[in-house]
Amino acid sequence: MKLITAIIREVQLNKVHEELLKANIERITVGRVSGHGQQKREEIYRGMIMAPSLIPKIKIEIAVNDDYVQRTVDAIISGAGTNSVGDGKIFVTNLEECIRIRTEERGEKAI
Amino acid sequence: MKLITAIIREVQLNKVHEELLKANIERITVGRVSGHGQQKREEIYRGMIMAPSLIPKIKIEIAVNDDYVQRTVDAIISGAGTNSVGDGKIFVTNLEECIRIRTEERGEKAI
Amino acid sequence: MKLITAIIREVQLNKVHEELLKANIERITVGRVSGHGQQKREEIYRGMIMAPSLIPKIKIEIAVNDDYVQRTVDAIISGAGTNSVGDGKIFVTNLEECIRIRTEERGEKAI
Amino acid sequence: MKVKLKLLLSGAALLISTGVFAQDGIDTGVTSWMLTSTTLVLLMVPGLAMFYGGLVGSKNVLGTMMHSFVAMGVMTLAWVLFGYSMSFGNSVLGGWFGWNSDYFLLQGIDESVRDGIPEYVFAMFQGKFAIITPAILAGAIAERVNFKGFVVFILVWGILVYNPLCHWVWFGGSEISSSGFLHSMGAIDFAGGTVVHISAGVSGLVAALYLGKRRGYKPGHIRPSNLVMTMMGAGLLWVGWFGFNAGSSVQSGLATAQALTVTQIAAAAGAVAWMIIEGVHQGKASALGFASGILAGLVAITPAAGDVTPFGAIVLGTLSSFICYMGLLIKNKKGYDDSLDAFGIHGLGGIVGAIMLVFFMRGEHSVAEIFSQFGIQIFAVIIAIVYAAVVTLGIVFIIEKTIGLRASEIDEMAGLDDSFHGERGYGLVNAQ
Amino acid sequence: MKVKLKLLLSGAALLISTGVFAQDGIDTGVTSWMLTSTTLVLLMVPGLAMFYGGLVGSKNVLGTMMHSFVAMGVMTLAWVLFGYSMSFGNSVLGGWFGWNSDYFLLQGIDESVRDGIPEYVFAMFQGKFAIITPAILAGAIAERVNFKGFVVFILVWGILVYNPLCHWVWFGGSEISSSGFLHSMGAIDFAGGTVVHISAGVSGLVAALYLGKRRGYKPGHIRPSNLVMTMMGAGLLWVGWFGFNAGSSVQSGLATAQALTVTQIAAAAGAVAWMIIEGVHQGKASALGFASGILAGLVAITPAAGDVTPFGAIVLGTLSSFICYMGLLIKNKKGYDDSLDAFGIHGLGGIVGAIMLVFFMRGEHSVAEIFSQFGIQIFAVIIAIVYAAVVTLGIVFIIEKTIGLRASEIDEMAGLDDSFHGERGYGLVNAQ
Amino acid sequence: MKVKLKLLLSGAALLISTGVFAQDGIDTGVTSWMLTSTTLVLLMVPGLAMFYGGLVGSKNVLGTMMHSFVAMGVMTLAWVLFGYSMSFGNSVLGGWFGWNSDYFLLQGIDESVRDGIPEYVFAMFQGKFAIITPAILAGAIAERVNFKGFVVFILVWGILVYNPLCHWVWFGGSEISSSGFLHSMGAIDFAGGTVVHISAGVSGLVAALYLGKRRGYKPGHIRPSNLVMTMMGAGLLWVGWFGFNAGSSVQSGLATAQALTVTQIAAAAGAVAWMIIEGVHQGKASALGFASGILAGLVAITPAAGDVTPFGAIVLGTLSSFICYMGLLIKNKKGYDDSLDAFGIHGLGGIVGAIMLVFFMRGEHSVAEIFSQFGIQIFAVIIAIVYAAVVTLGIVFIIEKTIGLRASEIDEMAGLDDSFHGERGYGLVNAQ
Ligand SMILES: Nc1ncnc2c1ncn2[C@@H]1O[C@H](COP(=O)(O)OP(=O)(O)O)[C@@H](O)[C@H]1O
Ligand SMILES: Nc1ncnc2c1ncn2[C@@H]1O[C@H](COP(=O)(O)OP(=O)(O)O)[C@@H](O)[C@H]1O
Ligand SMILES: Nc1ncnc2c1ncn2[C@@H]1O[C@H](COP(=O)(O)OP(=O)(O)O)[C@@H](O)[C@H]1O
Repeated sequence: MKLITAIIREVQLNKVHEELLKANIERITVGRVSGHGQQKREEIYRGMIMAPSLIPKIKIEIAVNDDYVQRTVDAIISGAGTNSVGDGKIFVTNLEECIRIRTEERGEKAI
Repeated sequence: MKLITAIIREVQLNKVHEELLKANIERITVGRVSGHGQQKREEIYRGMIMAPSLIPKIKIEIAVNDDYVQRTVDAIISGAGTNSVGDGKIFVTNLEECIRIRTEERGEKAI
Repeated sequence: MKLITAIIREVQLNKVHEELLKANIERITVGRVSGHGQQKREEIYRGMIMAPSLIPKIKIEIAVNDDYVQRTVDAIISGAGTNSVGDGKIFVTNLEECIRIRTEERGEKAI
Repeated sequence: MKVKLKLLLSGAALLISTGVFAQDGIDTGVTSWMLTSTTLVLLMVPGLAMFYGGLVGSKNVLGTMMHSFVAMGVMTLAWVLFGYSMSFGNSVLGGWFGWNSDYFLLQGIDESVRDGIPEYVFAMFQGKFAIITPAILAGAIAERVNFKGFVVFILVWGILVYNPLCHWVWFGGSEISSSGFLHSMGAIDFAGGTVVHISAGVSGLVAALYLGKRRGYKPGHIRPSNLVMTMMGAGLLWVGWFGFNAGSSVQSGLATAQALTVTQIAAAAGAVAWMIIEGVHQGKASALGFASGILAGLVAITPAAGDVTPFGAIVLGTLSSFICYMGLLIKNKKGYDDSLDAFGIHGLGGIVGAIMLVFFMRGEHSVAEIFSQFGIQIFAVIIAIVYAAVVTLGIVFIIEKTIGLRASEIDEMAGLDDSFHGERGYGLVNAQ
Repeated sequence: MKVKLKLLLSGAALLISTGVFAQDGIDTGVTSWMLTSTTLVLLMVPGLAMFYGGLVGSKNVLGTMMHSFVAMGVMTLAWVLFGYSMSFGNSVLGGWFGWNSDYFLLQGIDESVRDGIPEYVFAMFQGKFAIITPAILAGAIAERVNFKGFVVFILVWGILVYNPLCHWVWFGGSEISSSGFLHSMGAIDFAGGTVVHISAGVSGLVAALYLGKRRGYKPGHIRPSNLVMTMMGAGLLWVGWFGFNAGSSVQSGLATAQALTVTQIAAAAGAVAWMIIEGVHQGKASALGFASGILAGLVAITPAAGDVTPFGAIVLGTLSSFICYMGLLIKNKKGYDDSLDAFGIHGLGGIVGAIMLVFFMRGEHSVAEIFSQFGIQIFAVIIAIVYAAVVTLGIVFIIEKTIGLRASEIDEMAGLDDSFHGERGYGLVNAQ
Repeated sequence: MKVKLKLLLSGAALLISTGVFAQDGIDTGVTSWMLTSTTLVLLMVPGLAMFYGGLVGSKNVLGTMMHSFVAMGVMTLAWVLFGYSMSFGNSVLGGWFGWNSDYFLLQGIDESVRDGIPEYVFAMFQGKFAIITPAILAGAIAERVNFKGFVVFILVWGILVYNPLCHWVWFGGSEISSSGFLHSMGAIDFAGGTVVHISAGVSGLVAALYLGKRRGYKPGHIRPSNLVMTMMGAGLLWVGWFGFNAGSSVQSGLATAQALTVTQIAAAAGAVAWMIIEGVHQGKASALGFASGILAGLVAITPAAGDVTPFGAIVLGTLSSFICYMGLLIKNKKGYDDSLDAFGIHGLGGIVGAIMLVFFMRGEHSVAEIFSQFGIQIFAVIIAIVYAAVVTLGIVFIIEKTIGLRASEIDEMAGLDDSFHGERGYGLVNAQ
């Protein structure tokens, strides 16, 4: 099992969510973060353009079975990609155990 | 060492926290997230029941030594379980290193 | 590749960020969390000192290549350390894959 | 009484609280209350910004608030330049609107006094209505309009829809021929049922239908970002509405007190009714429902505040909440996207109030009198609906084809705040 | 002067600013200020909703605000139906409360004028006090009551506690036998020390004790979710209090000015005193402490605003903050759960003001006169405390056993917003 | 007319709306409006707290709001103790300030009446100006001052800067020798261009320069934590400003109406101008820009509200936004840290209004008259700038060396809320 973490633009969340649902990946967890990368984002503050050092982003976490990794990654990329700096990253880590609290099921069937 | 991540209902946070303290697990990190799973949650918007696609959840992260994993998981389950859809998940990943910033201690004693 | 997660004091964020930039670590993701550890923080509520059970903290996540781990950890420690209880922790986990959404580059060059 | 015509047929004695006028003809007490009322109506604009701003997503909150704020800017200037003249000048062009070149930049009224108050106060009080009407309208098309297009839209809408309607209903000149025709007919609209609420609601609906739904809109998937602010806004609206209605008496006496009293009662009745309806229907009474009921009650009493009794206020408030509630259920069935229910609350509530008020008028009225007035009210409502709908459709069409009114998909997804204002409402939710 | 009895024994000249009355007996200036005051007191209700709403956890914010808002709905209707009659009708049932069938639905006062203003304005002004009192009370039992039970509770409480107290203290009829008995005795309560603050504070405390603590309550573990909103609310309360106190003069003259002046001063003195006390005691002066001091000062001056001098206002404000601060320390020792300190601020502050005002009255008074009045004040305070406590206990008991007033454990844990209203206050903190 | 001197040279007829005075000399209508105005100016203080509080980082929000709130506390007490006396007593010490021992604790004016209103009302109205001026100033040094030092600072600043300036400009005694010297010269400052805005802006700038930048300040790296609250605050400021300006007529008549009208127009013109300038310059019109334009317009019209026509209001509002916008660009070049642009908006806008008003005065004036008045205005502005700058520098220097005014680096990093108040503004953003 893998834990896939994606940092995406706020505005792409809806689209990524739609793509994931299309790919039958229904369970996700989403949070607000701020990020610093190559992207420069501009806001206006009393007539002055300013570039905040941290840009609001969305972090999505999805636990998947191994055979789902590729299609999850593909769905995220197709939903989050805009071909411009700031699209974000996907990180994959190993998930050793997964437990559904309600049933105490473990492992792949608990995903 | 393991990193235990639990996604639970907002309302169970107090109870999970209490259970963890009972089990002598004192150090935790908590954040707000929103999740999409099997659960449908209903809110009322001007006389209409609506089901938001993302439901507010709490994410708890706990770094533990290996011999604590089971009791941590048990404490979370007993605090977070309500036997109804939406109770959430626990994810366990491997933690390669842990450092206490204040003392620069590393490894198991830094947990 | 490793994923470095640090839980630090809110007020040290600026300084940690500065230290990381000094060490040429430019890409980070930051979020708000609350933590419970050894630290007791005091607030005043209508004339009474009270200690909230969860203290606001900042969580920083940085994906790095293996040869950057040490300098990242050092930068965080030098930025976040105040030598008093509550400075926080650094967790290191293994990162199996990293993908840049924009370019679909993978692995070390995508970090 | 805001140039309101008392029910012509009725024998009701006209109660005027004649304060004592000084040599210059100014009654300081009435002036004081009218200054206060003007201030209170202005307070409704930020109140509305908060009410609406809390209902939208957090990426659109500033853009939505700006729809109200920008109206305070541009509509004030437009009012001073020509709006007051078009509304309260003698009829021109066969009565389409009014004109009085003295009113350009308010030049001719620097020292004039009318009804015991400086005319400036009257002009400013009325000007606030010209501000809030397009601000209400904006709720129907929230979260999907281009800021520049919106500014042009309200400017043109004010000229072509608001000013004429205001003239027809509220302007009573020295002669019938120079007065507004609905006013001359005896249509009752104390504080703006047709002029403000119906015109805003209907125009909003037309614009919403023409522009189409928000991207990805499905009934039942909206999540207000800050209902707490919406409640604050509802509170300020209630407070400000005392200026709106009681100020429309242009007195500080019995008629004022009557208007204030029924305003309070109708708001309460509307809120309690909505709470009960929702409680029975859904098992829970939501805060937003309560606030919607407040508005439904306030809107319905607006045209009626000078004429109905407390009992009538209770019935109108209750009825309005009931009808608005039904309306929202239908909207959700039909699936059109009146984002914040500008039509659902202001349009419907205004219609309920403007028509049903005839059955609760103070004093004795024969059945014939009541039904005669009933006919007049229905006529006035239909005129307002048809005129607002047709002209708005024309304006929206032209602006959409030229400057563009509907936000582009990318701008809509990114949110109005970022796309049109380069800002973020709640920096606080992100780190730092 | 809100039917306030001037200190009977004193020889103080009664200052009345007699504006000029028109034929119909209406003074437009006084009417203007009373309309404004009515509006300002209404503003206090959303102000209180914000003040309280910021102090609770984010899962209870809408539910807590609704405690204030729902009072605007149900108490208005109750007031119009029978509250005004019970409060300001001639005494019946041996003086337990008043009754005047003319006041049912305010039918008989559509055109009546009293004290230079339309009686409607007086009735509406007073009605706002009947709204805010249970809204204040709600603070004592915040975060743990069932919404339906709460609505029934305030309705019954208004009938059985507020209306009688209001009648006793403020109603002066044409004959002694038909007047309120505390009023006839000469008890001073300018704008509601006993009627509003003591009754709300004591009743709240009784309800809080009966219902028990919030789940998991430990002194020192509360975390207000939005102190920023609490500060906004404190600001609006201060603003609205000018209507509350200066409006209670039912004038627009010297007495009004005096009331406004001491209100401003007492609020400032209370705030500064709390800041200093907390600064010395804790090393830091909190914003919430400052806001609490504002309230403590305002509450204490409420009964006294018509009678004390600026110097008296400084002393009363300071003293009130001191006593309230002590009270909170004791509460935290004892561990009972008056959630938002309705008793701690309103109850204690009201007692301080009502009793201590006798030492700072304007004009010359012999020691005998002062102590005689002192006795009357203590008597009135005791009556208010005992009556409010006993009757509230009965009401709470019965409602808890029937409909249920305390929220179930599951509902409390899930939060009032979700359990009773099906909503979330701050959607903005979650993604989207 | 707030002791305002009409342009001496002009032949303009003095328009006074003489309400009818009762025996005691009180005009209830004027009193009503002045009570209302006093309330409205008080509303500006929480409005300002919200405006400023939304612009700072979330760790400083309560501390920033407290800068406004604490002024309501300490400045009120200071005003009652000696401020009113220093401002509106007869000149002493060669005219440095005034003194009248009757005004100590307002003891001598308990029943006095002036200009048709109880003197208490005048004193309280004026007192609100003494509160809001240091609260405006605080914006220049936001996010970096020690709370205790700040409290002492505003207290001393009020005594040494505000009270004398207020005396010079607004006090007209029975004799020239006892009057304020700028007042005697005929300087026009209707509602506080020099006394309030220039003095606050300039003093703020001096303090900001002396105390240095916020830690890590770079132009372009600020992120307001809650622009939504800033917009609410801007709305309340606009509303309250009607009291500020129209109240400064100390009437309820023509002059009042004129002031209210130009206030509304200048605010709108300023806002629209800023929106256009920013739209052209940056491609987007920000909400904060719009709000800044509102303020720029309001500030500029403040000294002029009694004298200019609607056309003048449009020009002054537009000009003010233009100059303030330029000023901010220069500030960002220079890199000094006037945190929330107290100087950039209030200082510059006040100067624009105070000087340029001479070209838009109502009535006929010869070129000679206009330039004579122009000279007087420039002189008054220079006096205000130099006096405020020099004395403020002295005060800041002494307080910084003794109690400390600049927050320590640790306190600044931790945030004012935690360091000085032991609190957190938005508990809601963290779990629970
Ligand atoms: N190595 C990293 N570690 C942690 N977060 C990262 C890393 N690289 C990118 N991010 C996150 O992804 C976001 C987008 O990255 P950015 O460099 O701006 O775009 P792109 O990946 O298209 O070049 C950043 O704001 C940051 O939140
Ligand atoms: N595979 C997953 N990956 C990420 N988050 C998940 C996953 N499965 C569940 N979650 C999180 O857990 C929450 C509860 O899951 P849900 O399916 O509703 O309940 P249950 O686990 O009881 O069936 C979701 O809202 C989501 O935040
Ligand atoms: N084992 C852990 N698991 C998860 N979070 C932890 C753990 N230990 C510490 N933390 C986080 O680090 C923060 C600081 O820890 P604390 O014990 O107060 O300080 P210190 O590490 O200096 O002793 C905590 O508030 C918590 O958020």
